[in-house]
Amino acid sequence: MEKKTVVLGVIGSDVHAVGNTILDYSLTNAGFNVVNIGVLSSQEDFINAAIETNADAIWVSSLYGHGEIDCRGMRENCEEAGLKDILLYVGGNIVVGKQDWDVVHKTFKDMGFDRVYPPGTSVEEGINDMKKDLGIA
Amino acid sequence: MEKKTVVLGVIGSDVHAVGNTILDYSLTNAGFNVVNIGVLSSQEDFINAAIETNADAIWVSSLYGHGEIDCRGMRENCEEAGLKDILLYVGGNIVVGKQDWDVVHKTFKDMGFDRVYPPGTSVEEGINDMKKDLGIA
Amino acid sequence: MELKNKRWTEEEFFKVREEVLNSWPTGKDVDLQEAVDYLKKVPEEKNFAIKLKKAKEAKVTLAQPRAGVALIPDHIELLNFLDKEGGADFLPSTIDSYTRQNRYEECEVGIEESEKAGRSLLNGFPAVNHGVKGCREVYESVNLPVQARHGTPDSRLLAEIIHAGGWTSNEGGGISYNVPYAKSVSIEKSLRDWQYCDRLVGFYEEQGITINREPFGPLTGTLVPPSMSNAIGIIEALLAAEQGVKNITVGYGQCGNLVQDVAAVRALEEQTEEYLEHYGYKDMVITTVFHQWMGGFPKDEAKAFGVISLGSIAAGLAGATKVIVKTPHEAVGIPTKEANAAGIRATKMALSMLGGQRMPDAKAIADEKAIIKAETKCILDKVLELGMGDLAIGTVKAFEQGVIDVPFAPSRYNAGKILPARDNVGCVRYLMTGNIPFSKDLLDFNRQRLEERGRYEGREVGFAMTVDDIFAVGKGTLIGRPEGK
Amino acid sequence: MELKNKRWTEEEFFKVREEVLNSWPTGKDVDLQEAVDYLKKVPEEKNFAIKLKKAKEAKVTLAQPRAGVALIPDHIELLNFLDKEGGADFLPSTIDSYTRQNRYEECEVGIEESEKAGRSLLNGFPAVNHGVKGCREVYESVNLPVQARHGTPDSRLLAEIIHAGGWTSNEGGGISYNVPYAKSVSIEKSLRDWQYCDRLVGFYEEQGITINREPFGPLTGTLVPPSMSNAIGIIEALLAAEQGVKNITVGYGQCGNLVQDVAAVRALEEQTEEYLEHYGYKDMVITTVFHQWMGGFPKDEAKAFGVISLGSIAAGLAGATKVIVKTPHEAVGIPTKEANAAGIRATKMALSMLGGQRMPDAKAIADEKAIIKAETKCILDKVLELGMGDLAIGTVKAFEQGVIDVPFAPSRYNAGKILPARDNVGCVRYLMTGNIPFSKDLLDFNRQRLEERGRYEGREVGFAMTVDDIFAVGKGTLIGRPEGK
Ligand code: B12
Ligand code: B12
Repeated sequence: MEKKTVVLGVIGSDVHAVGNTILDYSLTNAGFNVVNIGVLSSQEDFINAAIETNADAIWVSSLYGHGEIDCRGMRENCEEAGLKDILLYVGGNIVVGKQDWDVVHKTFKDMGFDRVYPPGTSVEEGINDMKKDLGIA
Repeated sequence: MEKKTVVLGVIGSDVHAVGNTILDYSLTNAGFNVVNIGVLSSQEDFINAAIETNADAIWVSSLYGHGEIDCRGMRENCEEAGLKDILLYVGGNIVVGKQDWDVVHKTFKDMGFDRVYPPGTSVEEGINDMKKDLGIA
Repeated sequence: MELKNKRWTEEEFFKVREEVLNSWPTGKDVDLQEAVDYLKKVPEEKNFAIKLKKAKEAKVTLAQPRAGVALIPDHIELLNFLDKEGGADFLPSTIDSYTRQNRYEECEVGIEESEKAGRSLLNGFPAVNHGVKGCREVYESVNLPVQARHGTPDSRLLAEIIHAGGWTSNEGGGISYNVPYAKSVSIEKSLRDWQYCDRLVGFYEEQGITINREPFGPLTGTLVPPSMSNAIGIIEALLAAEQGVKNITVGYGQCGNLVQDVAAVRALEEQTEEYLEHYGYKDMVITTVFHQWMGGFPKDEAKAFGVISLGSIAAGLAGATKVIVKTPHEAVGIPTKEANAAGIRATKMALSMLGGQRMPDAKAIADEKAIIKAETKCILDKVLELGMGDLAIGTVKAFEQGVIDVPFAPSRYNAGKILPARDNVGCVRYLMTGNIPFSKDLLDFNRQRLEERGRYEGREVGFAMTVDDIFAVGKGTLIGRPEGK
Repeated sequence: MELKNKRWTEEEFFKVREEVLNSWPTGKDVDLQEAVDYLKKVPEEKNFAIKLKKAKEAKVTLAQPRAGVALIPDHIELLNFLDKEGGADFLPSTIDSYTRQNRYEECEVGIEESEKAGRSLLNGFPAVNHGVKGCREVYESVNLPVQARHGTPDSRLLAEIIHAGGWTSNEGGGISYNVPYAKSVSIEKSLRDWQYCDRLVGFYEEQGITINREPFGPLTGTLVPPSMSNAIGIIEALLAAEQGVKNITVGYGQCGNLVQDVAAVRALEEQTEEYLEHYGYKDMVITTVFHQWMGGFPKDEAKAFGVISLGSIAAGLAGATKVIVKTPHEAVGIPTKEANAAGIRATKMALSMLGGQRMPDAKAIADEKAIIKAETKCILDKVLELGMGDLAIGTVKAFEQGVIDVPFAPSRYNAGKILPARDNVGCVRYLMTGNIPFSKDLLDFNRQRLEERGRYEGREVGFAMTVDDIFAVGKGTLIGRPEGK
């Protein structure tokens, strides 16, 4: 079976690099082709990388609290750029502060993210979900 | 002016002696005649001491959590023994656990205590109240 | 029967035993032979004594909460919560205050009222009233070793019931569960009653069942100078060993100065082992327990967490085998199970982040340890002299003469002549020395240290310091300074 | 203008300054002479630099939270809450992440949206957008000294605005606010931009106004070996001193092993003073700041309190002048003001119960301090060699060659060749040594320590250890051991 490709990065003015390093390491170990665009990445950076590498999924990390602003319109922008139905995941500390998770989850679902993860999610959980969603579980 | 007399003690099977030592010291310093019956004192002990010394007030301490059981009927027992309208104060950690103070306060008021104090009340507060209640403020 | 530090004969023991078991209906259900069989089936990981021994070997510090409620199902739920949600290593069963005074009728009332009210009106688990069956139900429903923690001058029936109930540790001792917990029980009586409890454990040891005993180190929890509590702990360990106890955990209540705390725990462990060895007690397993701050707590829960964590760290740095955990509700009332579990989690986090580190060797620690050992030795020497070699008799006389003297104790058998206060760095020292048999050097040392504080604070050394120190931690500092200092 | 470690001339400074002030409309409101007059009226107790100096003299450890929200009134409320309900000794104003990247347009959006939403959508206070007037409003509405805390590679406009706004301290530096906080800003540029910030402070010093500067010690907050962060702190202190800064607080992020933490803070303070002295900088006031654990936190609040308290105690025992406080919400998100205040209260309780105690002198501390100093010296010697005596030039080259190398830094100007891991007692050591210019002895020492751990855990020394260590504290332990170890 062909390796699936995941674009990985940290969105917005966010510089939290540690989780990104770990995700890269773990996704690679799990057999994915990882395109890591690193920290301080714009929606455009994600989308361009996904187009260039014909990616199957985009993993957006947002740690620093501005996730809500930074992720807005990402699904629409993907569609516009021709990335039809690409898997969009988001995780980290995606909003400012300790908020009701159900509300946060819904907000990001409504934005068009396929999976939305709370703080401290283990990498394995995301990987298992993605295997399911890509039909390779 | 004549010295007012306070009977002081810790009710029930309660052995917490430190607060009692401090109350004795502070009430004495504040000019009261203190009759300290100490820890492990029954309602009877309090009442007998009050009768013998013709006391103006009784300060009941309860720290260990059984205050609700130990104090029950104390007002009636005072009245029966002829201690009409003696000032009855209670303080310490008078119920089991961290409970809603309004409810606790009401319970002890309903039992006939004139003043009911929450954990960590300063001695000064009790003394000031008593001076007021005895009209010597 | 005359009090002596001598192992009871079978005859003596069984004669008293009959009386004990007849003192309340549930006593009749204790069948010693059946209990031995039952206890033989306790697996190693649920035996308190064995788990402590292993912890000592592995050089880890384990955590134990305090907890107890009136009714069996609630008590079981509480204990399992503290295991699962708190991560407790040992389970307690804190016994209610009526049981501690042997007022079992009042326990019945408490149990009934608790059933009616749907919440515990007792401040602990009335183990005697629940009997062997109730205690076994508790033991069988949990996954960790269980200990009775109380404050009972006459704990003979309680000891019979809990051990037969599968609880493999009992806290207390003839001094430590009398003087802080009773007003009018003679030392002679409580020593004798605790010889009974120890003899019972000795009996089990002879049947191949090891049970832990733990003298209550903190006493009144209020500014007890380390040498005083250490001397008492060593006496209780020696008395227990004489009755055949093999597995003993000596205890210490945090005073607050880290150097003093570490030195005190080390002195306690070393001197206990030295004295046991000197008196020829063999195959003893001595462990230590460190009690997080036992005096008045701050009401604020965040501050309480600070106090709890500092205590955990002191315990870890001292290398104590076990730490007894306080909760963020301490100043207010018996904690909810959630608050209790939170206290354990904060404790275990601090300990595991400390990762087994000990306080590095330092001259300051060695010096303080030398002082504590010297003071302790003065007390013990005098006790033995008074008893003309007999420790039990000596202890009774030592109390009469104020040679042993516990500050703020309610007991009328305690002289109450000594007063403690903190020195300028927060170590607890002897302010009024009463009849403490210290060498002149040691008396001078204590005085000098307090005078240093007096100079710094610009006031006389005296009782006002003690009063300020009593309130200090509750108000957020270690030392009770006058305002502006 | 060429980068050199040399005090900027007036001409150089004012030329750049014009450009800086024109980069965003609020820049125009900064009037340097008026600002000097304004700052002259700051009372001593609201001057950051003076309060730090006094704390050092009094040998106390003061506490400072992090906090910042988008809107002025909310920010003021927050700060006053942390003062009154938390007991903070210093106030922060954490700057939002758009400002840090000089993206002031996005800040405008964030401010507007926050106004609409009724809650802060920015992760900090956008000081540039609020301008001198906004900053003064904050300063005038609080009772404590205020500092800007951020992570801005180019903080020139921010520095102009906050100092003119009455804030008497600025955190950051050309390395410490670049490498952990940026991807593509060259070291050369950030060093130069921070020379500007330092020169500005130097200018104020010349007018008789003392302002504190604080290099950001923890860097990426993730297993940074002490000698690496100490070397960077010392470089930034020297660069600042050259520009005329007099009051500097060098910082360190808790690694977790108490001996290493205490040794690191002491080494940092001593070596900073030694180097400043050696290069002839006079009348310097050097203080230290200890950051409570900067890596991933446990989600559970009780455990977080354990981590917070351990950090406070380490800070106190090390004798740091200031401690930066985490909160029980750390793992989840920016804390509520209540959670923030709770973190401060736990911190201050632990500190005040420690009562000014220091870690007693011990060989273990001295040994670790010697190692840290030797490693630090190797790095600094090489930096100076590369710069042929010029520290700024040397620093740029040192990054190019991986002589200075910060683990997990996002910057592409950072070699990223070194990897840290904990040794068997939890000290952070160099696992992959990249191009670090250590003597063979020091390289061997690091290797041996890690191999000791490898043997204990029965696995190869390698990146798996680093990964496990990154998760360890979040999961409740210091060292990331394989299961069952
Ligand atoms: C020290 C202590 C002990 C020592 C007591 C030594 C002794 N003989 O004195 C020891 C270790 C022996 C002990 C034992 C027990 N304790 Co205790 N103990 C404490 C502790 C930590 C401090 C008490 C103290 O000395 N405070 C300092 C003095 C100066 O303050 P104070 O006692 O509160 O008194 C002041 C005020 O309350 C007020 N006040 C008191 N009475 C009155 C009356 C009036 C009219 C007024 C105006 C004011 C007033 O003024 C006093 C002087 O300032 C408290 C918790 C806390 N406060 O932090 C628990 C606490 C009181 N203990 C408690 C319990 C449950 C016990 C035990 C049952 C169980 C156990 N833990 O082993 C046993 C009880 C034994 C018995 N039969 O009574 C609980 C009570 C729970 C509840 N009410 O829900 C507490 C609250 C701890 C807890 N949260 O669980 N304890
Ligand atoms: C280390 C750290 C820093 C370091 C970062 C160094 C670096 N360059 O990497 C420094 C000190 C520089 C820093 C700076 C800041 N930080 Co910071 N930081 C942290 C901290 C303590 C740990 C982060 C970390 O490394 N964790 C370890 C890694 C392995 O875990 P992780 O990052 O969470 O990633 C894992 C999971 O989240 C998950 N995951 C992540 N993304 C995704 C995506 C998918 C699809 C899936 C399935 C899973 C997944 O898998 C990852 C690997 O296991 C966290 C709090 C915490 N977690 O305890 C705060 C935290 C993230 N920081 C925070 C903030 C606010 C900041 C600052 C704005 C302010 C400040 N404190 O100075 C700046 C931001 C600068 C910027 N422009 O981004 C906030 C964010 C608040 C919020 N969201 O409400 C936090 C939560 C702290 C807090 N409670 O206030 N920080």
